[in-house]
Order: sequence, then C-alpha cells, then structure tokens
Amino acid sequence: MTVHIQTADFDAGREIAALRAGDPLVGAVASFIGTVRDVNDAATVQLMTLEHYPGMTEKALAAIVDEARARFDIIDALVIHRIGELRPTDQIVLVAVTSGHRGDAFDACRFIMDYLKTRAPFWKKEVNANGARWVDARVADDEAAARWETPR
Amino acid sequence: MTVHIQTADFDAGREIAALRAGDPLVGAVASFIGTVRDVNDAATVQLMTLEHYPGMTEKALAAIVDEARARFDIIDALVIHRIGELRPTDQIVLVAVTSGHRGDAFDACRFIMDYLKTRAPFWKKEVNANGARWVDARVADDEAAARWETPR
Amino acid sequence: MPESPPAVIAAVTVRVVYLARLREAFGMSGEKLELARGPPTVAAVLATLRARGGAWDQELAGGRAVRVALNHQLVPAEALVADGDEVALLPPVTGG
Amino acid sequence: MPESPPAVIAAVTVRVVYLARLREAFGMSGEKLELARGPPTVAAVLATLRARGGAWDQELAGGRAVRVALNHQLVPAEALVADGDEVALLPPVTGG
Repeated sequence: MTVHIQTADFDAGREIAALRAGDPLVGAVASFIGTVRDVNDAATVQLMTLEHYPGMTEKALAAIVDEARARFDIIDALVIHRIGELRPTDQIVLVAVTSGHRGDAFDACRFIMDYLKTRAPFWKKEVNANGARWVDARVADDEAAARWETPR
Repeated sequence: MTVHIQTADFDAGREIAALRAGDPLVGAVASFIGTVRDVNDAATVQLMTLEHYPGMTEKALAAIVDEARARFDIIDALVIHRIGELRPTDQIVLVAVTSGHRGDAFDACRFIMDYLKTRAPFWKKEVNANGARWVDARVADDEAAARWETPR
Repeated sequence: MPESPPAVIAAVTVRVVYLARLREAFGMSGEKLELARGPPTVAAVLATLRARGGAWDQELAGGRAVRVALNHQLVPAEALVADGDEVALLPPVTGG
Repeated sequence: MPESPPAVIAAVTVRVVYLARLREAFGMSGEKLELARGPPTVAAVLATLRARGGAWDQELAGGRAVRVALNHQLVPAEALVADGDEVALLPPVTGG
C-alpha cells in the first residue's frame, strides 16, 4: 500500500507494472488516471495549480486506502497525486489496485477515487482568460462518495 | 474505438497513453488488465492456452464496445485480448476507456469487461499437475453481466 | 399423377463449427450438415446432431449450456438458418 | 479569603491553519489562537474567529461548507481541542 504526493509526473504504465510485478496471485489490475481538461464550466483552462495540506494529505490518503483494504479483497494499492502547476492533458492522479478478481479491483479503485475526491485535502485553482479562481466542489462527487455508505 | 486480438504481449502504459494522447477533453481514464493467476480451483496452473472463434471474436468485442458507447458518455475505448499460450503473471486482456468524467469511464470499463467475460468467444484451457482441462465458466461472471440489465 | 406436385422444400445445408471443449468431444472442428426435414432452425441443427447419440447427445443435452452463433451472432434456438450459413456451437465462454 | 480558590481553567492555545480559498480570504496561512472562555471545542474556535467580523464572519458562516481537521483528522464541531493542537480550516476539497 503506497501513497505518493509529488510535483513530478509519473509513468502510469511503469507504476501499474511494478504494482503487480511477479505476483502470481494477481488476476486483476484496475486503475484510474485523472487528467487536466482544458474546459471547466465553459471557460478554457490555461493553467491549474494544485495545493494540498502537507502532513494531513498523506494520512488522509493512507486512511482511504486502509478503508478500501478493509472493505474489499485486494492485494495491493497505489495512489500517486501530483501537486503544483499543471496544464491541460497533464496527469493529476493515479490509483491502481490489484486483486485476485476484477470485482474487488474495480470496486476498490473506484472507492479510493470517490473518497479521495471528497476527503483528501487537495484544492485546484485554475487560470483562464477571466483570471484565477478556486475550482468549486461538485455535488456529484459528494453523491458518489455517499453511495459507498449505503448497502449496495 | 479499437479492438485487437493478438498473440503478442502489449505495453499497457503505452496503450493507455496513446488512447488519451493530446485530447484535452479527457479528464478520466479507467483501465483494467487481466492477468494469469497461478492458482485456479486449488490446482497450480503451469500453462494456459487461450482459444477463440476467429471472425466472431472481433465482431463480438466491437458490439460490446458499441454498446458501452451507447450507454455511457465516453470519448474512446480500447480492447486488447491475447490468444495462444500464456503463463502465470502474463497479461491476458486490457480494457481502457477515456471520458470527461470518472463515473462514465469506470462504468464503461467495467461494463466492457463484464460483457467480454460472458459474450466474447474465448476459451481458456489450463495445464496443471493433473493434466489439461477447459476452465469452467463462473456463475459470478453471469451475475456481473446480468447486473447491467437491470436499472441501477 | 393428377395432383399438383408438393411445394419444393430446398434442402438446407449449413456449415457447423465446433469450438473448444466441443471440438475435442466431437473429434472435429466442423462439418457440413444437411437438415433432413422440418423447419430449418438452430434447434433443428441441434436435434440432428443429438440424434447421433454418444458424445453428441451428451454434450448437446438440454441441460448443457451450449450457445449458438449464427454467422457470428449469438442467436436463440428458434432462429432460422439458411443454406450456406455458419452455425457455431459455443461452450460457455471463459475469456478475459 | 475563607473560600477555596476556583478550579484553574488552563488557557487553551491552538495553532489555526487556513487553506486554499480561506488562506487568501484571511490574508494569512495560519496563526496562534487563544480560546477565551467556555468549553474548548472546534465550534469555539470557529466562533472566536467569526466574532472578528468581515471576511471571517462571511467565510465561516454556518451555511458555508468549511470542514475542520484537528491534528490532521477531520472532526465534527463538537470535538474538543487541547493546548497545542493544530486546527485546520478546509474549504470543500477538489483534488483528483
């Protein structure tokens, strides 16, 4: 179970390969990459700055991964989240999960993303032609996280 | 929308990167890699042979991807499925989906895998210490596919 | 004969394909099959094969989960087949 | 004096951290804050800050979705704070 907060880009393929490398119990690897879109709320994004709360961020992500491990039958999980200045098409986040079977891999990967979106202390500020503004939280993200609270 | 059936291995990282390359509308990339486990039904797998029904396989996968595109708001999708002789830890299948938002990317990726598992004409034959045997279909796979038939 | 001749029913010959476990059970990957009589359906193809007995009857018994693809599309047993069609018999799939 | 002295209530001083939009609205990334009176809770921290008026009152009004992390853990408003604790005020998060 690994969590990285970094300004540097990451090689998703290499990270995913390393997560399952040599483990013959792994039958399923689910992963998610979040990237910077150039359009948000109809304004063209030129630059995005990702800020976080050092000290809490690592703990919050580790707690989310632990919760995923408690809920789902997974073998390993990785979260990499970038901070600092990002531009359209840049990678923001990678979540990868290995498991014996795909159901748990998919569930855990999505669970981690949904919780990360609502519980990990990251904030996006974007620069477009109108200036800089903090990105608003999305109600859809709260709803996505809330779905994990009720029996499915 | 691309479907490949091949004996050669694939570079998942490169394929995923190519799928989203340069498209600033992409905000989410969900992907799944299926790999050969060395244990199935308690017997140690030494070798697995994947057979398919040439001519139908490509059509079946394309139809599944089309169905995903009709159901979910996705930008692009890729399926690579290997055939021939595979060994534990080898990659079997890659499904990758790009979308503006993660919900559709996750849903479409999982939908494609669930349908692939129950509708694409592939068969696994495994060799273990007891000899060769055709792998049994899993009831869980039928159930996973059936969940997409009912409103969620 | 004073009566008019019966309507001519053209014989339907299909290409049957056996896949995976069925190919091994039947000892062949496929064959041409002429449907003897009755409506030319997928069910008729299966009935013709089962009538051979032995492995054919055993593998194609009603309880076994064999699916049928007609010209590469999964179809139900009622589907009509035409001369020259490819009818493939598929054990439950196990890819992915 | 014949009466026994009142129980000593030690003053509680916490480190308050302002993040993202709040840091900009308040013009600082954090400060030391002494809680004046009453039970030392997260709610007391927020009330002390709101009493300053202006941006403080506006940003921390009940309807605004500010969450609080006490020593890096999200906590409800009733949570007790102790001397030396770090109390961070978080706007709704937007990572991922």
